[in-house]
Amino acid sequence: MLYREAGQFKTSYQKDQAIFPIRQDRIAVWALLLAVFIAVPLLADDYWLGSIITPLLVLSLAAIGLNILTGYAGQLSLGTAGFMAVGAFAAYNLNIRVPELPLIVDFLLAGVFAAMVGMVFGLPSLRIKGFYLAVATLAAQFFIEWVFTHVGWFTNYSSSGVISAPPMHILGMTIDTAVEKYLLTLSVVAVLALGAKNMVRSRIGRSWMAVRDKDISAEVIGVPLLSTKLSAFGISSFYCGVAGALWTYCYLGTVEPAAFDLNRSFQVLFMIIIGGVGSILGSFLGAGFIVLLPILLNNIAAMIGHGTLQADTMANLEHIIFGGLIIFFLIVEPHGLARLWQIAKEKLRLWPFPY
Amino acid sequence: MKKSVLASLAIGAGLLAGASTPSPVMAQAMEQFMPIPIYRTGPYAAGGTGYFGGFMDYMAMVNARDNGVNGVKMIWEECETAYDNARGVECYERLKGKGPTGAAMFHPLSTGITYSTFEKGTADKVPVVSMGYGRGDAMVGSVFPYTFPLVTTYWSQNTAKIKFIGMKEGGMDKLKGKKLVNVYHDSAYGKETIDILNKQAAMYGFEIKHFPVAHPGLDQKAIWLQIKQFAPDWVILRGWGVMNPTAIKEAARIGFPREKMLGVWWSGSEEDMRPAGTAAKGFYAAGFHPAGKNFPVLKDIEKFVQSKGKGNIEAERMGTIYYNRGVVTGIISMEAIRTAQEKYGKKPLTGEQVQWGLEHLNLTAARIKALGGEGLVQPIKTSCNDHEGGGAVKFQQWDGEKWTVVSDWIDADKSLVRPLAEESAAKYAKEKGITPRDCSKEM
Amino acid sequence: MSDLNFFFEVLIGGLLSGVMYSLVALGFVLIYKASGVFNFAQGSMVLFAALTFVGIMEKGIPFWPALVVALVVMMVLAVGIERVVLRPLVNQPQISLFMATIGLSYLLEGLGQGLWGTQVRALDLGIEDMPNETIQTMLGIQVSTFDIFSAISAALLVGLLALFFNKTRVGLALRAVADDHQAALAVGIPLQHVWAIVWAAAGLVALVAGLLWGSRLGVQFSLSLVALKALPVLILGGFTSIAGAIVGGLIIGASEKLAEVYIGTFTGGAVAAVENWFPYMLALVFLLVRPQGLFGDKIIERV
Amino acid sequence: MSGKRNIGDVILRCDNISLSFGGVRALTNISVDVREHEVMAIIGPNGAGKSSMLNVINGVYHPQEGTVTYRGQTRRAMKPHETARQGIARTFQNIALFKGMSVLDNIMTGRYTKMKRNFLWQALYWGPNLKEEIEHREVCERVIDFLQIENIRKTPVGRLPYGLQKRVELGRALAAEPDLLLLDEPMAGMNVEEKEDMCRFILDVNDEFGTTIVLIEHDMGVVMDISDRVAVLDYGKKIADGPPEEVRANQDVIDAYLGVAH
Repeated sequence: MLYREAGQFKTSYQKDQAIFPIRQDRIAVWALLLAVFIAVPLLADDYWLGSIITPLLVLSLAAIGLNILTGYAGQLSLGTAGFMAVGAFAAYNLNIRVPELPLIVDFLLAGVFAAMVGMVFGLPSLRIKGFYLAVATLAAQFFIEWVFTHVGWFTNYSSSGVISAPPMHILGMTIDTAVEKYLLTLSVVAVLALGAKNMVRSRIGRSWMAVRDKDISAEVIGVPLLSTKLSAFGISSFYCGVAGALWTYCYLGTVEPAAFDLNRSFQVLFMIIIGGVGSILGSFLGAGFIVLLPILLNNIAAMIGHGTLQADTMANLEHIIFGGLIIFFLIVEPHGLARLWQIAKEKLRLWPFPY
Repeated sequence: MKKSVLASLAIGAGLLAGASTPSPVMAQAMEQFMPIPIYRTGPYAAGGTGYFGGFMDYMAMVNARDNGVNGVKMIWEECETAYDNARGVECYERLKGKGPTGAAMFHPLSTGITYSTFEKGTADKVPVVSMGYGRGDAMVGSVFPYTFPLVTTYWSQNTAKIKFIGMKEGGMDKLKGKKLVNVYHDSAYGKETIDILNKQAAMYGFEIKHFPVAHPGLDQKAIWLQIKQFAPDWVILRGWGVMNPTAIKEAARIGFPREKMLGVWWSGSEEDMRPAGTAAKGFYAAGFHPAGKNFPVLKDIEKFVQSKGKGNIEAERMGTIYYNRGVVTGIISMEAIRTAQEKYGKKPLTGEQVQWGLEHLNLTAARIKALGGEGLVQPIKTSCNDHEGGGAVKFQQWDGEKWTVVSDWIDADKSLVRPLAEESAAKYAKEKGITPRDCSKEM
Repeated sequence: MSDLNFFFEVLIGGLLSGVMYSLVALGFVLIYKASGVFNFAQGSMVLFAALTFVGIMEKGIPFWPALVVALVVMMVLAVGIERVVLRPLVNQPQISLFMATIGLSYLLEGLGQGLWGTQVRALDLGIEDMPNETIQTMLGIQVSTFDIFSAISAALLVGLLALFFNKTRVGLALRAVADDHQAALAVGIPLQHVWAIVWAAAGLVALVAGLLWGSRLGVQFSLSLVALKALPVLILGGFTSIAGAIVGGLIIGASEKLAEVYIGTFTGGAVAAVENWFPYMLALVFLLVRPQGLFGDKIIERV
Repeated sequence: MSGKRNIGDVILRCDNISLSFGGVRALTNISVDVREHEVMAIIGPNGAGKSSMLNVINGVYHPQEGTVTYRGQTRRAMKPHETARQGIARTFQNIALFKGMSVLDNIMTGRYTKMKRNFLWQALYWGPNLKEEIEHREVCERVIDFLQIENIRKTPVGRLPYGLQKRVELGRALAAEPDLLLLDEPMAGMNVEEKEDMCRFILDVNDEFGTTIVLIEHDMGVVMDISDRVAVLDYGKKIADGPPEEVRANQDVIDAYLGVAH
């Protein structure tokens, strides 16, 4: 099938405003949804589902969260993992303290708690900008980590400060296999990703981008800076919070606060840099890249075989390649994988003609 | 330019898919697979490379000298975790099904990764063995069938430490009125012993103060000034990585005698002492095995592996604490496989079968001698209910260059640890809705 | 010991810790001032410098020649970074450059450890890290000789940098660039050279910091984490001021120690291990009052 | 200026405005009023305080002294987004578009204050929200038609030439359907042809929608042609105010423009 939009005329603004205005794209999206909901669970084994695809999806959600804040609203944040931790611990406490609540409600409320914490730490953003703000968000990161390590109530007074997700039930079904956890994660991520896409093409998304691109003219048009920035912090943290809850319930099962340390924040930041700052699709592509690259390099190392030197070199090479790729991407394509995808699509649209 | 990026992405995707498809299963291969979730990078790389270096060297030696365990060759594969929980889980999942029969067992070498994998291990029937780390209550095998905190847990070790202090003070009754400080890494690992220390403080009548050190612990002045003011008789150090030499140096700066400091085994490697230089002289550390190369088993490794250039670590790191811990791990793991083979036959075993071996381990003094590990390994006997087995600790002192053993095996106070573990395990079982196995019915 | 004496010990200990933080912060300031790049890789440069130095010494080369070689390596590295990383990104937004330096930090960590190994190494500068007896007898408080040595080293380094910036032609050029990139270009100062020089200067600072921190912690991966100690110093002092880095360091060092000791005491030990977040919170609160930091340039937006 | 507009009452009055930045006086005791439906120009040499005056009117700067009265309501400190809600829109001297967004999105952002649905509806993009998006899209499309930029509506503004960017910025302000439109040098940097286009748009806006316009301009010639009234600032002081012909003949104005020493 050729990728052409000739002959597809939009007869109403509604059609032009559709999320995928080109017919082939719509077909592709439906095919993709079918694939991820039906084919993937049938084809992939537990290893792929449980320890690659599920965490990848969860981190994509966190990356969407960060992308809303950093990519769309332009507020650089290094506190992502902190907000994920709020979600994780909120879901756990809701789950064990208010067992009547359905699990999905726990997850959503966990997001709401994370959003509230995010908004508190977003308050300084009105006065502080750029790198100063980035460093200030580190305060959130370290402070949140500290609170969960030191306030016993949050971990139900577990002596080692570790929380362990209770068994999951949704509508009487028990969620415990890799496939079930994958489907739960996928559903949550798919719905929230669609919501994010809708928001960024609506009024609120435009107001975020306006603040990012030129805050003064945004304000002159009537976009209130503080509440817009706070909404970005809140909604971004909501996504991170839900991601944190999923990370605990559907991936690790047992977590200590250190599971949400600064390295996790950086990991998510790298995802949006490589995937594409200001792109929902990019959040997925970036998460895929960052999750899969080390595994790929590690597999190559394993294929080459063992021997101290190679193994040591490969492990460090992983860092070198990783760092190198980030620089490479910034130089070659600052807009990340999402832009490459777009370019590829444009090429395909014209193919086989060069122009 | 753009095109080449796309092309390389496509190639990368292909490689990824190719690399991770499981290698064709050779059903008849006489091979037993062992996962190696190593960390060669990050702040704790010294521990990861030393420990797994020793472990792999031991397995290589068994393969070269004895043609494997009863003719079943050990094979293994590394997976880099970078000491990150999430990557540890991925490594566990990646490696658990490799080899003809899947992973024999899984050594996470990280309390965090232990926490993240032990439930998966139970579900997959892969024993998760946390030798000298992990959760203390997992010794209760009826609740944690596939989790083995072998040799000694933090809790057991802690009681041995108090015994050692008692010995140094001239009797346990002399502990009354003494002041102790627990300086710990502010993480799940560091917090493990707070409760038991408080219990013991009440028991023996000493005063205990806990000081958490925020990760990574680069600067601990404030804490050590407080310690100076508190003027304790002893300081117990539960550090990890860079926190250890820093703590020892800070102790030196406030003039606290290092002879009154006692480290957990993660605070007791050469890597922890050397950066502290002369300040570390006199420091004690607990350990379930000594350092040094003067054991027959290490000589065999030298002969069959290292001298042939097949070592998994630089030769000069042989005999260090981390390396020897890896060797001890190897000895005990191989013995568990051998034990299981007695029941299931001399062939590659599944994790479920190895679990039986781990649960019926009986490493006697004579057997240890035969394995060339006399003085390196302590006798261990496990059961369905007791997944710890040993529990004894040796103390060593740093003389500025190397470790010297200064005590015999000191047994843990099981009468104190066991009820605590059972209480905690019961709480866990209740939270998770687990019905404990009835160990009287197990064979 | 009297409470007052104890207070002073904590205070002085904190101030001296602060000097160590300032040392790392200096490297950030140098680069930010001249190129507007927030160099996240400064911590990795500290690690890389120390690793290189110790690695060279292990080859049997004595202290001073090893120091010179390490310095040369850092300079080559600086020129390399300018060529490969910064030049292609010259017109990109600040944030891209910042992110590139994050990539750079990974690269340097891998490179350093790949070249010299992951072992923990001791580094002995021959200065005792023990209470100085002269001071103890004179003032009755314990201050480590090593801390005093560090403070003097830091002072010398700052003096050296001040001389360089104020008295040399290149230094003046650097200041011109810091004030206005366009203007500097207009008077014909090649930006690339300036950047390479600044990165080399930051490499020197990293080497000094690496030696001092390394002899205290041992040369190991965790050295790169000293950057986290320097960031609150930066926000407090302002990204563009060398004086700010010093004063900020002193304030952060002293207040974090006092907070750890006294908040812990007042709350009966319930609030402890605050050293990770306290400096950040302090800096954050301070920023709310003065968004450009203590000595930073005031940002005036024109419409 | 011909036209069927009825120049009405004063809708905006600035009384004795004084503004200074850390001791530097930008505006001194300035009083200006603007009547409904008129085109009023503020001119003056560089640094005369023209932009500061606009910034005072829409709340970017808050004067130390004096009052601004808009539609009978006197205010002192009001945030720009609040003045926007009262129907004041503006453009900037140096284009201040949202560079990462398309032309259409820039103009849609202009509708911000008119849209009501909360973010939950927006996340659904369905029902009332979809209806709202389409209604406002229609308004924006009228603006796009009016400014004749249909062919670039999906282009990111960063890729457009200068003249078009200026036009898009005007479009963004128009999308807000303002009562009072402030234009800060709308023709700066344009060639003659572009200037003529811009003049036409300004007059058409004034004519068709009855929008009151206050504009700042450097180029005296253009201003005199399209304005109903002209105020002249020099060194932060008002030196003249009146119909174009009158101002043109004013000696102070001539001196100021020729740079005669005061």
